[in-house]
Order: sequence, then structure tokens, then C-alpha cells
Amino acid sequence: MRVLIPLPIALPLLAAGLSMALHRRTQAQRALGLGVLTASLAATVALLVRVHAEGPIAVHVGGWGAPIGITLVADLFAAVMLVVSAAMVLAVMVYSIGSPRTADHALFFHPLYLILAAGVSSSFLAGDLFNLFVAFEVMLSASYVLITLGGTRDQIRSGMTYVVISLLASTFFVTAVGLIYAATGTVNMADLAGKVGDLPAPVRDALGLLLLVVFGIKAAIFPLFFWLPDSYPTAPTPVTAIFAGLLTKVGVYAIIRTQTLLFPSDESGSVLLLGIAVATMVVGVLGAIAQDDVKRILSFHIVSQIGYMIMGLGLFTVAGIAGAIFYIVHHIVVKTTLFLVGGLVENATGTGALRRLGGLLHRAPIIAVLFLVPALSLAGLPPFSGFVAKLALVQAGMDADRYFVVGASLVVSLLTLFSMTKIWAGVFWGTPDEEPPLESARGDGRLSVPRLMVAPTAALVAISLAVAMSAAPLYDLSRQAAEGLVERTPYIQEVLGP
Amino acid sequence: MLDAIAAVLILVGVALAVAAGLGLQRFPDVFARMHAATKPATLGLVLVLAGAALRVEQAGDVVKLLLVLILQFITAPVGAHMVGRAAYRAGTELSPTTSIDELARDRQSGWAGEGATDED
Amino acid sequence: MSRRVPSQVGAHATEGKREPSLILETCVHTLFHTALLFSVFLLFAGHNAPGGGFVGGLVAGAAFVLRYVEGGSGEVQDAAPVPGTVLMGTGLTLAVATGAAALLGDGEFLSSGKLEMDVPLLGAVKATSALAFDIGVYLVVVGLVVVILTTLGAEPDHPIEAEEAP
Amino acid sequence: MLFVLGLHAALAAVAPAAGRRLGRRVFWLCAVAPAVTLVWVLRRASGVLDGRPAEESVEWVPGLGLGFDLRMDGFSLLMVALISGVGVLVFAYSRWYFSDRPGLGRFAGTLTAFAGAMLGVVLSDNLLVLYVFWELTSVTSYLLIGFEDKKGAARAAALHALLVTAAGGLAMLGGFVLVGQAAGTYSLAAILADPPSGAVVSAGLVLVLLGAFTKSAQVPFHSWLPGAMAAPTPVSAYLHSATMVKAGVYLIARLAPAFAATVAFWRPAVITVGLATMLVGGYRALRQHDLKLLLAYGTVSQLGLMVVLVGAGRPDLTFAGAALILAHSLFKAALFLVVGVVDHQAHTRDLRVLTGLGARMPATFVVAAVAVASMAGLPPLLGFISKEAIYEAMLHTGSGVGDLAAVLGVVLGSALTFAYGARFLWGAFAAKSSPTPSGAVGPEVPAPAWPFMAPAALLAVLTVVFGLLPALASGVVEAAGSSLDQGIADLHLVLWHGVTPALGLSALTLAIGAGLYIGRSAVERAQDRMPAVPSAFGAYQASVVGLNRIAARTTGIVQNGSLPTYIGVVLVTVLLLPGVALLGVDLPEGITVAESPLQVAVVALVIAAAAGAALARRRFAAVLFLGGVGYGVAVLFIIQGAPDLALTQILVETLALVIFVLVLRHLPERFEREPWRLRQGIRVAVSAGMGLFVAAFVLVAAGSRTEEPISDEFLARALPEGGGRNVVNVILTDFRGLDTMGEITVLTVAALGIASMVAAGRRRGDT
Amino acid sequence: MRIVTSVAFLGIAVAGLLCLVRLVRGPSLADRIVALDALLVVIVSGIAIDAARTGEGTYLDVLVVAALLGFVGTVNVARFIERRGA
Amino acid sequence: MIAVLALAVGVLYAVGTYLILQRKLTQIVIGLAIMGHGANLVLLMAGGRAGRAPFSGTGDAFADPLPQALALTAIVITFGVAAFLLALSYRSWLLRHDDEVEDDVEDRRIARRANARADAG
Amino acid sequence: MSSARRRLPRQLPMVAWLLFVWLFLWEDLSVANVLAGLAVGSLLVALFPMRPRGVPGTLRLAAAAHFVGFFAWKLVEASVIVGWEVLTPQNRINEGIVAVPIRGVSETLTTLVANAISLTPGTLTLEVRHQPPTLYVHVLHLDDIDAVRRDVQYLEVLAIRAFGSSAAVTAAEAALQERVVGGREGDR
Ligand code: NA
Ligand code: NA
Repeated sequence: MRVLIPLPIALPLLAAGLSMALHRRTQAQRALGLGVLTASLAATVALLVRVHAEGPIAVHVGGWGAPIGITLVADLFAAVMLVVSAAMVLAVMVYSIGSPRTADHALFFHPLYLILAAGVSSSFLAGDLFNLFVAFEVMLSASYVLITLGGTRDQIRSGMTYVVISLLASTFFVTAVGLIYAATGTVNMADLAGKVGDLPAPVRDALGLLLLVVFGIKAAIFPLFFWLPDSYPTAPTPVTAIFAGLLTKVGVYAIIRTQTLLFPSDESGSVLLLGIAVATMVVGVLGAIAQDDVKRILSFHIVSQIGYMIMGLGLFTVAGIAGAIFYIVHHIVVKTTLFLVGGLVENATGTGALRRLGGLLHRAPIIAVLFLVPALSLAGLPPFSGFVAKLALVQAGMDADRYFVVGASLVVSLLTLFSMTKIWAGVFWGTPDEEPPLESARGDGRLSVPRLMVAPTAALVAISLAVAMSAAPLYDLSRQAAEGLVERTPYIQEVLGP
Repeated sequence: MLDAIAAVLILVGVALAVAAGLGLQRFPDVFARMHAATKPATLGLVLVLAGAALRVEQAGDVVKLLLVLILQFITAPVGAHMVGRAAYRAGTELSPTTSIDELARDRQSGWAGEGATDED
Repeated sequence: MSRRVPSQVGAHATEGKREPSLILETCVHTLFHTALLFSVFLLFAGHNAPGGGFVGGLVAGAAFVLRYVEGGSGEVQDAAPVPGTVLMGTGLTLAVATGAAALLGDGEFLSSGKLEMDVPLLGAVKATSALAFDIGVYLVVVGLVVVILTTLGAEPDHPIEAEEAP
Repeated sequence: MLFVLGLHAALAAVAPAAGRRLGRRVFWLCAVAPAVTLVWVLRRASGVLDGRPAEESVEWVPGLGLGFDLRMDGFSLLMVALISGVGVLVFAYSRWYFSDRPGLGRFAGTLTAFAGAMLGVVLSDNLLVLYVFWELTSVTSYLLIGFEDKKGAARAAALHALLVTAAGGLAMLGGFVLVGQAAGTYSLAAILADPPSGAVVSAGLVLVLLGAFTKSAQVPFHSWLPGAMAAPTPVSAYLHSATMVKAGVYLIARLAPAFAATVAFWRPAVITVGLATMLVGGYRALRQHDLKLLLAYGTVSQLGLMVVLVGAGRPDLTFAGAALILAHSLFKAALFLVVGVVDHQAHTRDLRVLTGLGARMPATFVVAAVAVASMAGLPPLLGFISKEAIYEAMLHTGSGVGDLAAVLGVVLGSALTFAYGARFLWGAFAAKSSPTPSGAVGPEVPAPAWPFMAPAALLAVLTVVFGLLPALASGVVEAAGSSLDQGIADLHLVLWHGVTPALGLSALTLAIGAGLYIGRSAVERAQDRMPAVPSAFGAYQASVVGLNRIAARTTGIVQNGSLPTYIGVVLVTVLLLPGVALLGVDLPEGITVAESPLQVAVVALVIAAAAGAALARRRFAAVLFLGGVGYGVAVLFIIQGAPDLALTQILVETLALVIFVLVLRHLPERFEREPWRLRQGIRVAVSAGMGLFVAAFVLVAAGSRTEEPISDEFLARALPEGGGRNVVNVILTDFRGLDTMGEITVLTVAALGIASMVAAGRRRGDT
Repeated sequence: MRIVTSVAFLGIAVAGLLCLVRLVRGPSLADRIVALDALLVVIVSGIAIDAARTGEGTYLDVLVVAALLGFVGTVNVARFIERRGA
Repeated sequence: MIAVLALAVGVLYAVGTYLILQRKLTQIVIGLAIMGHGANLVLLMAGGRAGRAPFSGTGDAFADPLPQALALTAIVITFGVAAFLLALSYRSWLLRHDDEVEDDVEDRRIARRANARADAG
Repeated sequence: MSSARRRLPRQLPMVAWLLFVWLFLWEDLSVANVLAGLAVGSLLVALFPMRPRGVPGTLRLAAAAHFVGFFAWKLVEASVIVGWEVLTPQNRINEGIVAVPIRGVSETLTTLVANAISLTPGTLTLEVRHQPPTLYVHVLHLDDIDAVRRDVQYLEVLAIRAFGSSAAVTAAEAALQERVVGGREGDR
């Protein structure tokens, strides 16, 4: 069964290599990509089942036991993330194949996309700090290229910001790894878990905070988020969707992983994280309110909602972390969906600017429905998954007597709703204030909504509804995963041996 | 004995390298500085390589030193030529100590340089 | 002496084509294959001496850079038997497949296997999966250099407005 | 109960599609849901009235205490009957109100979902699920109010309603969690049976009350309700009578018996807010010209009264409140339906314009008159009975100053009710002699079709029947009251109490009300002369504008779009977080200056080259300095004992140089000089800080090394197990082959990126 | 031999710093690339001296590569200067 | 712990920081590269004292090989990304004649709007 | 394919050279390594064909030694001169760019001579002109233009003697007899 663990990395990478060798044979590339991503999804599901039954599984790559070699570890948290991300990657792949004006036709989309998928999986599985850096780089480098695919002026501008900030973060990541090795003589995370604790407190804190900054940039927490709303909206829709759904969450994942495994926090750490969480929520949602473009609003929402995840972590209770995990899963699905819907809008009308949109409720009701469900969910309204996630966090926060943070989270969720209605009223209600750019978007006829774009979007909406309906097992899973994060021993023993 | 020869070779080589460095400071224009830098430094390197070849223990290492030596002999003049040519073509100022420029003369009379279409 | 105007030779050179230089050409011709050979040596020797797939690949890449300085990106395209991206795809596939091959057997991902056999006349011939992996690395690196030289290296010298803008 | 809710959901889901084929008849389809509910509730009524609540339960997320625990007791029964009964009528009415137009299916579906959500609110025993349905009513009402989405006013009103009620809802959620966690359960029945107490619970109740006040349009949150008039009239009728606004009253009624006595602020808060709402609503209603708005403010006023009654937590008041809930649903629904008829026939609702409609549509007038009379508390209607019950109860509560003020307030409020009711009748139906501002509407208005009028008429008939035969309604109201408060033992609805002080109050009410009506123009003028007080609507608007402004300002500051700023923030964060954490650590002992003079020389070289790179004004010079740094670092690697690293460094440095050449041949030769000195100063400061921070950190980190590094194993195992002497290479290809795999993947990506940048071609490509 | 190599290293360091000075001073690109090229040669000499000091060939591959690469870099920059001016 | 190496690290980070705070992408790339050199030196310092090149079976007092391997990987990765960044700046030149990193248009618009409102209000 | 096969014999020296380097690099003369070297060498040559250059005619060992010796002497002499120039305070620098007509018998030989000039301190080949064959040499101490031309031309003759075809040697000797001096007019 250990064979399952490397598959989500190896399969897409192998396919990426083949896809490049298949130079410009688009059909073959599509078939290869779909096949491999489906296989990886199957592998991750099987892995989740195993891990749920047996606890964390570690693979010592190359047969070199920890801490000599690189270890890949699938605990419950990682397995859940793998499954969700594999599902998203597959759905967005279908979407991109289905969209007429799409990245899919761009040269190299397929290998890059597959590499991105491999990088994401690799990040989730990394049990070695330096390997985590490498995994991040694989994922990020693919994202750099994908976000600029097409090479328009906007993309170049935003790509520069994105790449430079990410590269800066990566440099600090390497620095942090170097410093950690200097202090402990190891980079294996399970090994570190034991050794970091022996360091003098200031050194340990500084290392933990440096990593927090590094991952915080990737996760787009306050005050390190600004690159995100500038860069995500310019990319082709499938790319933005998968970025929005997955990439920042990989950052959050890394924050949670390192902060629980390496730097289990004290009161001051908790207060710091909660402060960051509140600032992230508030600034993000205010940004969303100030925007008037669909993708930009949604991008600022990402920032805001990262705050919720950090809030769950900052509570440092099982319930809080469980809430964060549940929130992450919910958010990945819902956010991806919303961007796909944004893509449907752009595909139909040629714009995402609220001023130039209006009345789509009447002219493309299917888009309206596909938007409404995830939008309400994202705002934390019942009975959707976002509500369950929010409720979990609110309960955890109240339990931990963090009333201020809970209050802030509730206020922010109202503001989120407010900004969502901005999209609803701007896109689906009313009439455009300015002429939309596309011929077909004028007049009152029905708009073009390609079936292969709707199908995966609808599938994701269905998944998000399923997440809400079957919230009980998922929440239990999140709780168990959180317990696994708080109680580190099984993880460490699986890696290092008893 | 071998060590002594090696020491001499190395010290002379280093002296040449230092001379190259000084030349880089003292000479008036880029062409003159190239005379100073590229060549003595290369020759110095050759001497040092020879000295080192006397000292290393394995035959394979001698071969590698030899390889470097050959490489230097092939590449150093070509590099110097390319830089010099480029500097000249790019219009680098010649120092006032330059007394004659037959290349400029010939270019004024119509030859545009190697590879130009009007050649031959 | 006075400052002279730059040569006009470069002005009608296009698409990365270089003004030829006899001296450079001869030198490159002398060095190209040798550099490649040295890169192969580094590739194979890397397990026991400095070198390996990455360094070897870069040295081979340097050989292609030599071709580029000699004759521009056209020269590189002539020199490289397949497009750089295909080269890289092959390399990546080889490296990953080598690692994944272990999964088919019993081993962990990327665990190294060894193939030893006695060939008459040659004695024991050893092939390790680490070597195959390194060859993949080598190909990727060479491919990278080729891609750079044939894309960035092939671009003309003027921005877009110069030709399209009114 | 689940079946009923499921039916609503199912019909809501199919309605949009069905609407395309059925047209207006889709309302018949959707009416099935409330109709079935009504039948169901009537069949279950006897059991519930006998004190055996119906209970059903489905798990959802037990880990969070979230489950569909439904429970129908007497009070729920009353509410369900109202919701479904009025619902059937509203659907039937809609069939006639609307002309065939696209989107009716969606409208009907949303209305059905709204009805279902309201049912959910009154059937939930689980507080969290109650919240779920609560917010569903907010969302569906948003969609309903904004149905005429091309009208800006409708969109704004929808948003207004949503924001106010959702804000209250969120507060309420917070309150629920606080109360629920204090009680250890989210079951309403369990909490009421054994109410928790303490500061946390009090805080939670404040939040819950906030939610209830917003939903039930209490001052100062009332302004969304008049705005919601932008909705089609059937929606208004439904919203104002049986649903939505009653949700808050419902919740207060549920909680009051358990908490009114024990929580100090409860009664003052509820009674003050309720009375204020009652008076403000009535006062404002007197000033309106739009019949619908007039009624809306009337609703606000009545809601205030209801809150006072059910919120006081006294059995007799609670009983009176239950009676008022029933009465109000009937007459208010009827009145709205009548306004819809008038609007539909006359195409206006302006009472200054309408004239003589009473003669044109007498049936409508009669229905309206009955409903108004009930509202005004005239015998022998249901409204009179509830009014009597109210006065009766209030006179028994006590004789404190507060109680007295409450009585006076209610009397005044009721008088206002009489006055605006009369104004409504006059405005809609009377023949007016005085000239009107914009042309009279009246004589040409056709009488409505009878099925269009039937629902309102039916409601009027019920008002009369329950008035004359209060025993018919009394059972339900008693059951409702006693399920809220066990103390309601022998209270009954009675038409005639005899001559009591309560009757006197009723008479007083009538007198004042009549006076206000007769002097209506004087009252209007008086209102006009009143200094403008800050209105709730103004406050709402100001907060939205303020929010937008804050958002724009904040975003303009934190998201200024400039990369150097962004980078600066990142760097300062690094200095502030880990940097500050490191302050106060002593440098470790055992620092050597250098291991060899050569090291010093090379470091000098590196530093000089780096300085050159920083100061270079020419692009290419900077690149060459970078090369110098790279070669210097390579030598440091050699000194340190890292040949592979040095090799790689030299190769990469050179290849980087090549790429720089390929790119820089295009770019301008020089960087411009930076003119702004301050910014330069900041840069230098941040840079120095960063250098200091990392240098100190690396020394400190290396100094705190306690354990042996893991690398001895590498040296031991490389040759025997990895099969190579070059340990670094064995690590790269074997021990840590996965890293190398990632590394070549990055290179692959970089190549693809470079190729795609060039392949993007010479398109201008700006969007 | 220890003294010899120490003196030699000193000389190498001096030569390297002198090259660096020219790298900083320029003024033309040609000057700088000449300086950088010389710097690399000096570095290579240093490595060779180190090999002479220890008698080990570990770093000789670095030597070969550096010699080759220095040329590649220099010619590249020369090409650049040819088009863009010194 | 070698002070001069720490000094080099500090200077490299300082210079790198200074350069990435500039507006031209060329300077930013150079700054990142210099900072990357600093990071690699940090890794190397993490390995402890200098030693002989880590080749098995030739003696002892070896340098720590692991940081070397890590630094090597980091060098290559940074190089790859920097190369792409350069391609971006090439594209930027192609579209705009410059490699200056522009401000985000939409952000500026919103900031202007906020200021305009403030002036009006 | 056929052209490649026809080219193969002309590539043999390269393959041999590569084999030579291979064997030295590995320090291993086993059959396996020879075969491997041959394989790698031929593979490289076959995979990466290059336009064949004009190969030098024959190798005359004695003449080659003469050429190398002369060149080495010039190298040492010039190094001392330039070193002296650098180390002493006085400045004798008198730069100039001299056009030197050469015979230009083959590309390889021209390159050889040009490189030898460039390697020698004090002289640097700036440009190569193919028609008429001319080297433009930058000289650091230009005391005597004719001496510069003479030295360069003498070096070329030595190179031709060492590596040139017999026809070229004959022609060069004849020209040497005429003592062609005085720059480009002489060649016109
Ligand atoms: Na990211
Ligand atoms: Na709009």
C-alpha cells in the first residue's frame, strides 16, 4: 500500500514528461492528462481510506530510512488534502478542455498543469523540510508560467509581482532551512520535532516566525497578501481557479504542519496568529468590497478566508484545527467553483467588470444558479458547507474564550455576504452600465454556455453540496486529522520508528 | 628537486598574475589593458598549472591539468580577439598614445569588417 | 584619437544571426565535440568524482552556447537533433520512470537498482538506476540550454511598437 | 415535518423549470406545498393541542451539535397553520396578480422556498438549525424583494433587508453558540426547561435579541421593512403577516418565559424597544401617501406591540400576544392583498390620487373595512378580542411607573393604529373633494375578478368568524400560549368581558384615534414641521457609504499596487517578527574570525563585487558584478570543501550571464537615477537591517547546535550502499533523489516558461 | 612548500583584488569583461595552486570547467558588446 | 562559526535587499540572485567548519556533505526561476520598451477613487 | 545519410582525438573503456555533424618544433617586456593598429597565426580580412611597423612550413625570398 504514496507525485510528473515529448499533439495530451489525473484521484482516495484505517503512513524514498533519506508522510490531514486537490485538479482540467477561449490550447499548458498537480501533491506529502521547499518550487514555478500563459501586458505586470514576491519567499525559505540545519543538524521534520524543542526559546521562536513569514507569503496572510489580488485575476480562468482553490491552501497547509509539528505554540504565538487571522479577514474583505471586477472580488475573498483558516490554527485546540481543516476543504471546493463560474461569465460576455455586466439571471440562468450556491456557501450562509465550517470555527473560538476573534469572524462574514451581493446585483441583476465587449453579450438573447465548462462546474457545486450534506463524516475526519496534528507521537513514530 | 621547480614555476606564474592585475590598473585604454591582463594572466596560469602538474599525485590529475593548459591556449587568444574586435567595432575610445590605426583607414575606404556583405 | 562611430555591421544582422568570425569558428569547431565528450565523462564519473548529470549537462550546454556565439540560434537548431522541450520531456520521463520502476518491483519509490552482467571481452558491466536517473538530469539540463538559445536567443532586437505600432 | 419541508424544497427546485411550461399556473403547482402542510397540520392538531408535541429528528453534524431536530408544540402549530394557511391564499392570489411573464417559475420557486424556510424556523428545536432556516428566510426574501431586478430601488431594498437581517442573524448565531455552550445543548426545549445563567449567557441573549429585533423590524432596525415594499405585493402580504417579521417575535416569545425573569436587562430592553417601535411605526404611518408604505409602517408598529407582549415573559401577556399574532396575520394579509388589488386595478397606490374607489369596487371596500376594523380593535372582530386581552393583561401586570408607562404607550400606539387604519380606508376608497396633485384616479378603475378578491375576502371572513365565535380560535391560541408558558392555565379568548377597565382603555383608544384621524391634516402638517431626526434609513445608508469608503481607503493604502512597497512590507515583516524574536540573544562563544587569510581575501572580493552590483548605473555592469560575486562565492565553496558546489556555481553563473546577455541586449543601457532621497534612505535602512539580521541569525543558530548532524551517516553509507565515492553526488542521485527530481522539474518548467514567453510572439497582447 | 603556497595565495589574492578594482572602475563593458575574465583566470590559478599544495586532484574538474566556461562567458559578452556598444 | 563568512552573508543579504527594492526588474533579479548567494552561504555555514571535500574512503575531517547537496539543489532551482524572470522582463521590454515593474492598474484606480471620495467628502 | 557516410572518413581524426581524451580522462586502457570511448566519440560526431574545416596539409615535426620554439621564445620575450612595462614607473606605451598582409593559405592556418599573435603579450589580432588576406594587429609598443609585419609574416611562414600543404610551402618560400614588405600595397 505504500506504493500509493508516491503515485500522486510520480504519475503527473511522468505524464508531464511524456506530454512534452508529445509535442503539440493536443488530443493525446488531453487523454494522457485526464487519464493520469483520474488515476491519481483514485490513488489518493485509496490512500485516504488506508490512512483513516491505519494511521499515518511514511514512505522512505529510495529505501533510505529517516533522517538520512527523504520521507513522504501521509497522515490524515495530508490524505484529505490530497483527495480534495486531486478532485479539483481533475475537474478544472475538464473545464479547461471544454472552454473555447482557453489556456488548454496554449503551448505547454498540459505539462505545466500536470507539474503543478505533482508539486501540490508533493507539498502535502513532504516529510522533510528541504523537500518541502523543493515541492513548493515545483508547484510555484509551474504557477509562474501558467499565470503568464498568453503573455499579455497585464499578465506580465502581475506575473512580475507574483514571481518576485514568491522568489523572495523562497529565498527566505532556503535561509530558514539553512538556519534550522545549523541549529539542529537535520531537516527531517519528524526528527526536527524532537530537536527544535531543545533550542533556546528566542532561536526557536525566530525560526518558527521566519517559517511563518515564508509560508504566510504563499498563504497570503496579512500583511503579506498583496501579491494575490494583483496576480490571480489576470490568469486564464482554469489557472486562476486552480490557484485560488489550491495554492494558497498549500501555504496554509505548510503553516499548520510546521506550527503544529515543529513549533507547538504557547499563548503569545496563539495571540499573534489570531491577530494575523483577524487582520487578514478584515483587510481581505474590505478589499473585496472596494473592487468592481468579479475575479478581483473573488481574489480578495481568498485573502479574507485565509484568515478563517489561520484563526482555527491560532486557537491551537483540536476543535479549532479541525475547524480550520474543514474550512480548507470547503474553501478549496467552493473557491474553485466560483472562479470557474467567473470564467463562465467571462466566456459568455467577454468581461468580468461589473459595470459592463448585468441581467445574466435572465440570459444565462444556469450560471446564476451555479454562482449562487457557492457564493452563499462562501459567505458562510446555511445550509451550505461554508456555514458548517464557520460554525465549527465559531464554536471552537467560543470554547477557547476568544470572543473578539469570533466576533470579528462573524462581522467579516456579513461583509463577505455584502460583497457577494455586489457580484450578484452587478452580474445577474439589472442592466449593464457600459457596453459589454462581446457581440453576443449585447441584446437580450441567451448567452453561450459550453456544456463541457458547465459540467465540471456543476459537478463541483454538487460536491460542495455533498460536503455540506455529509458534513458529519467530513467533520469527524477533520477532527481526527486535527488530533493527529496535536498529538504528534504517531506521526513521529511512523517516520522515525518507535 | 621537483618541488623546487614546481615552486619556482608557481611563484613566477603568480608574479605574472600580479603583473596582469597591475597592468589592468596602469594601462591607458582597453586594448592596452587586454595586453596586460589576458596574456600574462594566461601565461601565469600555464606556469602554475605546470608547477601543479609536478606536485599532484595521480596521472589522471596531470592529464586534467594538461587539458586546462590546452584549453587555455585555444581559448585565451580567441577570447581576447573577440573582446578586442567587439570593443573596436563598438567604437571604444583609443588612448591618445595610439599612433596609427590602419584598420580605421581601411574601414573608411569601404571594408566593413569580417562578415560584412561587401567583403570579397 | 577621437571616438569613432560604432560599426554598422550589426545593424542588418537579424534573428540572432552573428557576424562570423573565422577565428571563433575554428576554435568552436575544435572545442565543441571535446566539450561534449568531457560532459559525458562528467556525467559518468560524477558518482565518484565531482560532476554528475547536472554538471555534465551544463558543460554540454556550454558547448551549445559555443555554437550559439559562433552562429546564432540557427546554428544551435542545426546542432540539436531534437527540439529542446522534447529533450527535456525525455529526460524528465527517464528520471521519473527510473524512480517509478522500483515501484513495480518491491522497492520504495526512487530506490536504486543495479544491473550487473558479464560480457565477454569486456568483463563485468554495471548499470545502476542512479546512472539512468543522472542521464535524465543531464538531458533536462542540456534541453534547458537548447531551449533558451533557440527561443530567447532567436529574438530580434527591436520591440513590438517598432514594427506594428502606427 | 421533514416531509413538509422536503416538499417545499422539492417544489422550489422544480418550479423554475415548470414555470417555463406552466406560466402563471405554476403558482397552483407551488400552492400544493402550503396546502399539503395545512392539511397535515390540521390532522396533527388534535394531538398537539392535547399537549403531545410532534417530534422528528435527523442527524446532520453531531460533532457540532447540528441536527434537524424538529418539534411542533402548540405555538409552532399556530405558526405553521398561519404560514401555510396564508401561504395557500398568497399563492392563489399570485396566480391572478401576475400577468404571464418570464421568471414567474423562479419567483414561485423562491416563494415556496421562503415558505419552507419559515416553517423550518418555527419547527426547529435545535437552535443552530433554527439559525439555518432563519438565514434562509433572509436569502430568499432578498431574492423576492429584488424580483424586479431592473429597478434600482428593488435591488437596494433587497440588499437593505438582507444586510440588516443577516447582520442580526450573525449576532444571533454568536448568541446561540454562547447560550448553547453554556447549556451544553442546542435543544431549545432543553434550554428552556433548564435555562443556563451567567454573564456569558446574558451576553449571548443580547446577541439573540439583536437578531430577533432586526428580523422583526424593531427600532432602530426597522427601516428595511418599509423598503421591502419594492417586492411584488403577494410577497409583501406574506412577509408582513405570517412570515419573516414574525420570526423575531416567535423567537422572543420562545425565550422570554425562561429568561425574562432571570436576566436583568431583558424586560426593560424588550419593552422599551417594543414600545418605541410601536409608536414610531404608528406615527410614521400617519404621514405616508403610499398605501403600501402606510401598511408597512403599520406592521412595524404592530410588531412593536407584539414584542412588548410576548417579550415580557408574563403568562397573560404572552397569551394576549399569541392572540395578536393570529389576529394580525389575518387582517394584515387581507389588507395587503387589498392594496395589491387596488394597485393592480388602478395602477397606483397614492392615496392622494385615488378617489371614489369604494363605489367602484364595493366588495373590496367591505373586505378592507373589516380588516381595518379588526386592526383598530373594533368589536366584534378578532382584533377587538386580542386588544381586550392585551389591556386586560396589562392592567394586571403591576402598578410601577414602568408598567404604567407601558400601558400608556400601548394605548397611544393603538390610537395611532386606529388613526392610520382610518386614513388607509379613507385614502384608498373615499371620494375626495380636494384637488389632488397629479390627476385623480378612480372613476375609470375596473372592479377586480372575484377569484382575485377571494383570498382577501376569505381572510376577512375568518376575522369576523373568529370574532363572533372566539372559541373556534381559542383552543389554538391557548395551546400556543401554554406551550410557551406553563402558567397560562385558564385564559380564554372572550368577545365580551363586561364593562371593565380594559373596555375603558379601548374606548379611550378609539377616542384618541378618532381625534387623530379627524385632525389628520393638522397632524400631517405637524409632522412636516418637526425637526428632522436622524432616521434609521439614513443611518443605514450612511453606514453602507461609510463602509464602502473605509474599504476603498484601506484597500488604497494596503494594496497600492507597487511592487517595491510590497517587497518592503515583506522585508519589514521579516525584520519585525523573527527579527524581534531574536533580539536579546547573545552571540555564541567560539566565533573565529576566519579560517585562512585567503578566506578573508575572497570575502573582500565578494563584498566589493556585491557593492559594485548595488551601485552600478549600467545594467550590464551590474550583471558582471553579479558574476564577480558568483565566482567569489564559488571560491568560498572550494575553501569550504565543496567541489561540486563550486562547479555548479561556476556553470550556473556563466549560463546566467549568457541569459542576461540574451535579454539585456534588448533593454536600455542604464538605470535612471533615483531622485527621491527619503525612499533611498528607507531602502538603505531596511537593507542594513536585513543584513544584520541574517548574519546574526546564522551565528546564533550555528551556536545553538546541540546535536551531531545526521551527515556522518552519509559519509559512512555513500560508498557501500550508494555505490559512489562522491558523497554529494550520491546524496543528489540517491539519498535525496526526490529533491533532484523536483529540481529538474523546475528547470523543465523554466524552459517551458521561457519558450512560452517567446512563443507569445510579437502580439501586443494588452487587454 | 607551505611557505611557497602561502606566498602564492597572497599573490593570487592581490591579483584578484586588482582585477576587481578594474571590474568596478570600468569604464567600458569591454574593460569589465576583461577584468572578469582575468579574475576567473586568477581564480583558476588559485585552484591549481591549491592542488599543488595538497597534491590532490579533487578540484581539477572545477578547473577544466572554469577554463571552458570563462571562455564561453567572455565571448558571449563580446558578442553583446559588438551589437550594443562597449 | 566564521565571522567573515557571516559578514559575507550579511553583506549579500543587505545588497540583495537593496537591489530588490528598486524598480527595474534587472536590478530585482540581480538582487534576488545575490540574496540567493547569501542563502547558499548560510547553508554552507550550517555545515560547520570547512573540511576536505566529502569523498568516501580518502581520510577524515570531511566537510558536511548534506548542506552542499541542499545548496546545490537550491542554486539550480533559483537559477531556473531567475531565468524565467528574465524571460518575463524580455517580454516586458517587448510590450513596453522597459523592464520597470508597473503598478497594478486596478489597484491604482481604486486608490484614486478612494482619494477622490475623500476629497469630495 | 549517404553524405554523412561520405563525411565519416574526414571525421576520423576527430573521433581519434576524442578517444584519446576519453582514455586520458578515465586513466583506463581496458578494452571496455576503449570501446566505450570509441562509441561515445563516434556517437557525438555522428549526432552533431559540423561543417568540415580545411585541415592542415601535413605535419612536419621539425618545422613544427621550429614554429613552437619561435612562438615560445616570442612569448617569453614579450612577457618580460610587458611585465617590465607594468612594474616600472616609466611609460613607453605607443599603441597602434597595423594591417599585416598574410598569405591566408587556409582557415586553420590563418587562425593559428592569429591566435599565436593574440597569445603573445603586446600584440592582439583585432580583425581578420579574407580578401586580400590581412590581419589587423593591435600593438602595444609600436616602435617599428615593419618589424611587426615581418614578425607576423615570419610566423605564418613557420606555420605553413610546419602544417601547410607542400604547394603552400613552396609558394611561401618563394614569397619569403622576395621579402615582401611594406604592407598592403605589396599584395595588390
Ligand atoms: Na500561492
Ligand atoms: Na452591472
